[in-house]
Amino acid sequence: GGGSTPSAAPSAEGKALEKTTITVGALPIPDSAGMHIAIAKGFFKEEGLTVNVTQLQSSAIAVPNLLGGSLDMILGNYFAIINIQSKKGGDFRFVADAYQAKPDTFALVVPKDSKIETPKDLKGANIAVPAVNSIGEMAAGSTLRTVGLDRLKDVKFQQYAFPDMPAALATGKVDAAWLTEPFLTGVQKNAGARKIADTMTGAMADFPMAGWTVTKKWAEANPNTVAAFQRAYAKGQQLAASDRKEVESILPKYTKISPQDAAVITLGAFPTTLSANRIQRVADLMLEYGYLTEKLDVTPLLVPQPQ
Amino acid sequence: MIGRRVARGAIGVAGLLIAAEAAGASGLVDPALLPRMSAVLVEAVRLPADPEFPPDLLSTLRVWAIGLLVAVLGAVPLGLVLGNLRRAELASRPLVEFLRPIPSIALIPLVTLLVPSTEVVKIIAVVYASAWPLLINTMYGLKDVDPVAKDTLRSFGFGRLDVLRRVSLPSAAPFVMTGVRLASSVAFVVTVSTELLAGGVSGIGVYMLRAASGLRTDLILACILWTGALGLVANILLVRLQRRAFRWHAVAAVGES
Amino acid sequence: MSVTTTAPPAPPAPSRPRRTRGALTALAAQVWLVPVAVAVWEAAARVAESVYFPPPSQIATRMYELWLTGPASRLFLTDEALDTFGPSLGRLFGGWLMACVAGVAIGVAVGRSRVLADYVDPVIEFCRAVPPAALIPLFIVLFKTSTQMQVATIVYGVIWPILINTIDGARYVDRVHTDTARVFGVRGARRLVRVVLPSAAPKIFAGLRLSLSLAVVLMVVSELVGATDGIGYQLMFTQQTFDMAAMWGSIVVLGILGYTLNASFLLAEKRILSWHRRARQTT
Amino acid sequence: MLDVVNLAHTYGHGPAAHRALDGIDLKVAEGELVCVVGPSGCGKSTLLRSIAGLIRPTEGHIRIRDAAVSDRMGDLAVVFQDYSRSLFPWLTVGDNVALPLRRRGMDRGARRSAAAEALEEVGLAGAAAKYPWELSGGMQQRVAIARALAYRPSLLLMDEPFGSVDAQTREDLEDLVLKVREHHRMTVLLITHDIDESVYLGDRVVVLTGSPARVAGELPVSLPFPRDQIATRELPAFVHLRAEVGRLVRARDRRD
Amino acid sequence: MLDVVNLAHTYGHGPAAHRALDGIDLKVAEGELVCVVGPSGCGKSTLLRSIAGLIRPTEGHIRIRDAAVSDRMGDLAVVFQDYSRSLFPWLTVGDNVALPLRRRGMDRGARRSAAAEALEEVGLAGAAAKYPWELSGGMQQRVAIARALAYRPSLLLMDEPFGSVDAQTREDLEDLVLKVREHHRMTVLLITHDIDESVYLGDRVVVLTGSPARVAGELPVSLPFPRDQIATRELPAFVHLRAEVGRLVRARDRRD
Ligand SMILES: Nc1ncnc2c1ncn2[C@@H]1O[C@H](COP(=O)(O)OP(=O)(O)OP(=O)(O)O)[C@@H](O)[C@H]1O
Ligand SMILES: Nc1ncnc2c1ncn2[C@@H]1O[C@H](COP(=O)(O)OP(=O)(O)OP(=O)(O)O)[C@@H](O)[C@H]1O
Ligand SMILES: [Mg+2]
Ligand SMILES: [Mg+2]
Repeated sequence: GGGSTPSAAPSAEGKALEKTTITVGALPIPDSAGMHIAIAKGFFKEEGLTVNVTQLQSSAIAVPNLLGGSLDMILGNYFAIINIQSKKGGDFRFVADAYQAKPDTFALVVPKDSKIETPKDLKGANIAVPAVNSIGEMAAGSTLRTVGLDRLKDVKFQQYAFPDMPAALATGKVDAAWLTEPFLTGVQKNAGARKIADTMTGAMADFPMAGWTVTKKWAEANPNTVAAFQRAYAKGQQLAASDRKEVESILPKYTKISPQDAAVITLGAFPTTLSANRIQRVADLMLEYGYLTEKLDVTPLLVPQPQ
Repeated sequence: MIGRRVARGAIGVAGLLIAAEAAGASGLVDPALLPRMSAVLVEAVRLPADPEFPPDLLSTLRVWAIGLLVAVLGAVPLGLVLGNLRRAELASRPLVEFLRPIPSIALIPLVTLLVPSTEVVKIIAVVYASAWPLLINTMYGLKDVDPVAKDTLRSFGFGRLDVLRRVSLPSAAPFVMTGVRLASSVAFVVTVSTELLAGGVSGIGVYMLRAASGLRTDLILACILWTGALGLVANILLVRLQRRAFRWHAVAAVGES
Repeated sequence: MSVTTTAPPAPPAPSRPRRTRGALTALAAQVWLVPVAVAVWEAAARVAESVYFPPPSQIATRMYELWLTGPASRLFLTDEALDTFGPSLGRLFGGWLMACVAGVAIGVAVGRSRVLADYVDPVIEFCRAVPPAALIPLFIVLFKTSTQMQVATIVYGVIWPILINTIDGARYVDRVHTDTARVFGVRGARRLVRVVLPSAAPKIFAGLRLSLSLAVVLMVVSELVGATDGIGYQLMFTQQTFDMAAMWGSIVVLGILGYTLNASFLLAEKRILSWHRRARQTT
Repeated sequence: MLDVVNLAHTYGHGPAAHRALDGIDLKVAEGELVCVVGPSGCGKSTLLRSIAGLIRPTEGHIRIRDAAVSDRMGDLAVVFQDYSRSLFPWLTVGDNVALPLRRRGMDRGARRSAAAEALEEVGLAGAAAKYPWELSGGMQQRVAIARALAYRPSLLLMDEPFGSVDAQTREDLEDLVLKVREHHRMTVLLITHDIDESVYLGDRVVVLTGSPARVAGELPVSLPFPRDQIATRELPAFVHLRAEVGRLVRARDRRD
Repeated sequence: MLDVVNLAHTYGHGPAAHRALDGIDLKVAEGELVCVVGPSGCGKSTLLRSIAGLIRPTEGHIRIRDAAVSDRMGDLAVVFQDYSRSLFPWLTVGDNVALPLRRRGMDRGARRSAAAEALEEVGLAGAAAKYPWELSGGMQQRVAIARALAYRPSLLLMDEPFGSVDAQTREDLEDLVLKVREHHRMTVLLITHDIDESVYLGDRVVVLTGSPARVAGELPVSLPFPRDQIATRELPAFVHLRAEVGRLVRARDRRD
């Protein structure tokens, strides 16, 4: 992990940071906008902290990186982290919330000329999700459940990366795809695909998607760094939450989303606090859907926010 | 002579690109799904101007070069040992053959758990994958050494090691060199694939990840053109090396001139 | 063995039990490293106690549960096993065989024709540096079904060692051999089959052997996208569900598969290349 | 039959170039047996390989039955000096001999029996199922000879074909060549180092000079046929011719 | 010096087994030059390769200076019958000759000049910088001879070493071998098909029978030294010995 200097630059609070340079892993998606704003605006620098961002492709590889020590912190998909936590694959701590679903941020789409009109017609369909056994599967599953279909028996999930889904749809390899921005807008605009359901409603409404995650060991070893991170990050996240223009201008800088697209795509919410109640929803729903085998209390996983 | 070969090669590559363009232009491939080759070429030409790209390119080249070098230094001697000591070869064969089909994709997350550096993980993946062609080709090369040549040196009282160094190795060298050329492209493929899978700070694959985030298939394909071009250049250099070092092989055994 | 002190002199040819013992020793010489490696792994895994690296015993148990608790009539294979291995093997062999045929055919053509080589060499060198994984977007568009796409991925991934080794082998045929074929008017297909291919065979076989285990790798890669079954799918699925023992089980299956394929391949090679082995033997 | 006009060949280019043949003129009539002698390294094999169409001469031209060498091919057979490398190690001895016979339109059985017969003639009756590398040097050389004879070419080119066999076998093979040539009206060009052999076998002996090879002289051999290993060699004409060829060979610088 | 006792060798196993040598007894004294003749394929090369320690005899044993063959090695040199394959194509002619001299502990310069000298002696003064495949067959054979002579072994084994060179060169090489043996007190075992040559060169001629090889007879050659190509061959003793060897050879079945 990043070049740490235990010899203590003082933070704004005056307490010495255990680590002044941290390496975080994130996916090139809107979820990490708050972090990038905070970096761009120098909020971390003000705390005496340097944050380097490493590009990641999936949560599947993020966790080994975190556990192995290549990364100090990752943008953790709640579903994935809680899954691994419950199976004792690691002991994680969330230090800040990053992204939360809003209506129309994750939807099921079908090709233009598809016979599928409503989620009911999905019986027997192949559905593309970015990963099997993931939040995408659960979200699509919840939509299916509202129309009386079972995600295990009535449909088949296939793994496709988001950018490959439009082609998979157009060539008929899948009947429907669970897509997010900017692909959602793209596929509707370019290929005339139809949205048949917004999956982030009902039980999934305002669902927490991702948060900044460290290991328990790391959190305990670096309390001051964590606090400094949280303070600086909160400022960036605040901007992302309150001013869409900030997000629109930062997105093209760390992804290849064009400014034009950034202006029109549907964005989720950028929660400014880390709330146990909200995150607990993830664990509870995972239990309900059978992704977890026993109840998991998330409260111990949260690192309290500094005052 | 050289000029004609370059011209023919250029025609070959141009043919490939034109075919790709024609596939797009004729509607055989839906341009909404895959950008036209002409558009991709334009992006490929523009890529070096993107300030993010050159560092990515260099990073990929570094991982490739280090990985290939380590693989050559490790696998060729190992191949020499296994090709010479039948017992060692037999004993290690189950293990080697068990390991060979395991994809780096499965191993990368596990290695990542143990190694706290993405760069080193990539290099390990490259070494792991590109060692096999070197190992196998070296072993097969040793099997192809003329026994009369070996006997000649033996009869002068040279020991096993000398026979290995002075007859088996030079005689198997063209075979090994083919292995190096194979390993070189495998190393490219694995470097970029690992970047695609595991991400990292920089690399062509990382650039492609970023491009994918914006649905920029044209940029992804432009990156592919660059990888292909790099592989081509690396191979040209290796072939040149091969020609220079093993002139005897080409002249002594080439078919029609 | 106990009483006779006036035993007849040992027969010149090795007796049957001696021969079996010889075979057993030979087998032992081949496999002794395997139990050693497994034991070391077991010990290390038990000491490390990491969920990510379960000990072999645990992996074996999980593999048994998953795949070997079926009816005896099916060699105890479960439905799950058949659904996982069947399609994978089909794609694996399909892809590998296609790559073999195409690789050897194109390789010989390019290796024997300077002009053709001039034209296509750069294209080949260009293409083989492109990762199959990066071409998946292309394959999604080009191929109708997922199976076609997967087979294409395998073919694309494994053809290069065959092609390159065949080109080299076919190009560097001993000049006296080609000259002999020429003056005796051995031409065309006959020259190909009787002179060029045998002469290139040692190299071609090196390529085939490389590509065989590469095909297993590519099978996994191809099943990561758009698949609903197969060993690669199983590997990814268990990774996602964090069933580490089962994931390792898939890896072990890949290893065993690779080993078996390789062993069968070597048997075939031993037959076909016996002239080579014997001609190259120092007495 | 064979018409070599002003033939020259240079290996390589620039300062490393080596001129092997220089203005060779040679005519061989239909059915004639011409022996070529000359010092080691002068260019005999080069001449033979040019005639076989295996290397393109730098100057001059070669015509066989009035056709330029490159467009024809197929009705000639060569016994290479490097006989061991000209046998295919992946084929049995029988298959090595039978391989070219397919061009003669023979079926499998006919090819096999023709090969067996040819092997028998060179004293290798039992060897058909063996591989070339299981044979001794002299046996390999005889396989190469058998292959060329079985092919029944109209032009037979032999490059020191009897160098690796013992004296007795050599005599048998010499007589075999004479017999086959007689029966099948072959034209033969034979390179040898043995002056006796050149006189015993040839209708004519061509002597080449040292490198680059030029024709030093030609000598018609007017000994009666059939020739006999003992009787012919005792003839005064034989002794005289042999001395004559020896003089021609010695007259020239042997080395470049 | 060399002591071969009851040597037998069988190639292969089972029904395809071929017995090449059968109960060979042979003694060669220090400094002696023994020529071995025998029909093609009888087992001469097998004998030579056994003495060189390259193949392990099935029965019997071989001792050189009272040491078993396998533990020693190093003070002998071999000219292989298959000379073209025994030259390394990746080395120049000079390096081919110089390579074994490493075992003599010579430095680079000494190796190079020894190689140049040996090449000069076989008439290849200008060829050191060429590659073996740029040479004619006879020239390659001479390189192999130069390599063996430059090594100055105490035991020199030669397998039909002069088969590919012209008559004049052959005589020169024969005299060269005699000269080198004289100067450096080598022991030489030479296989040849040429009966004249065996008598001209040898202190003793050993005749082998056809396959499997046994010793058919031995003939001491008591011709005076130094020998001369013309004078020696004209001696009545020479003519007699030659006839004698010829009879021994012919007395036996030539082929199996
Ligand atoms: N590698 C081998 N495998 C089987 N048989 C062999 C092998 N090498 C030689 N032989 C057989 O052993 C016999 C003796 O061979 P060897 O080469 O010793 O003969 P030679 O006396 O040197 O004959 P030549 O004068 O023709 O060179 C031959 O009949 C040959 O077929
Ligand atoms: N491939 C080659 N490259 C360069 N020079 C060559 C090549 N082949 C032959 N030569 C040279 O050409 C000359 C003639 O060679 P060639 O083989 O024709 O001789 P030759 O008369 O057959 O000799 P020998 O009786 O020794 O076989 C030799 O001096 C040789 O060095
Ligand atoms: Mg020659
Ligand atoms: Mg021999």
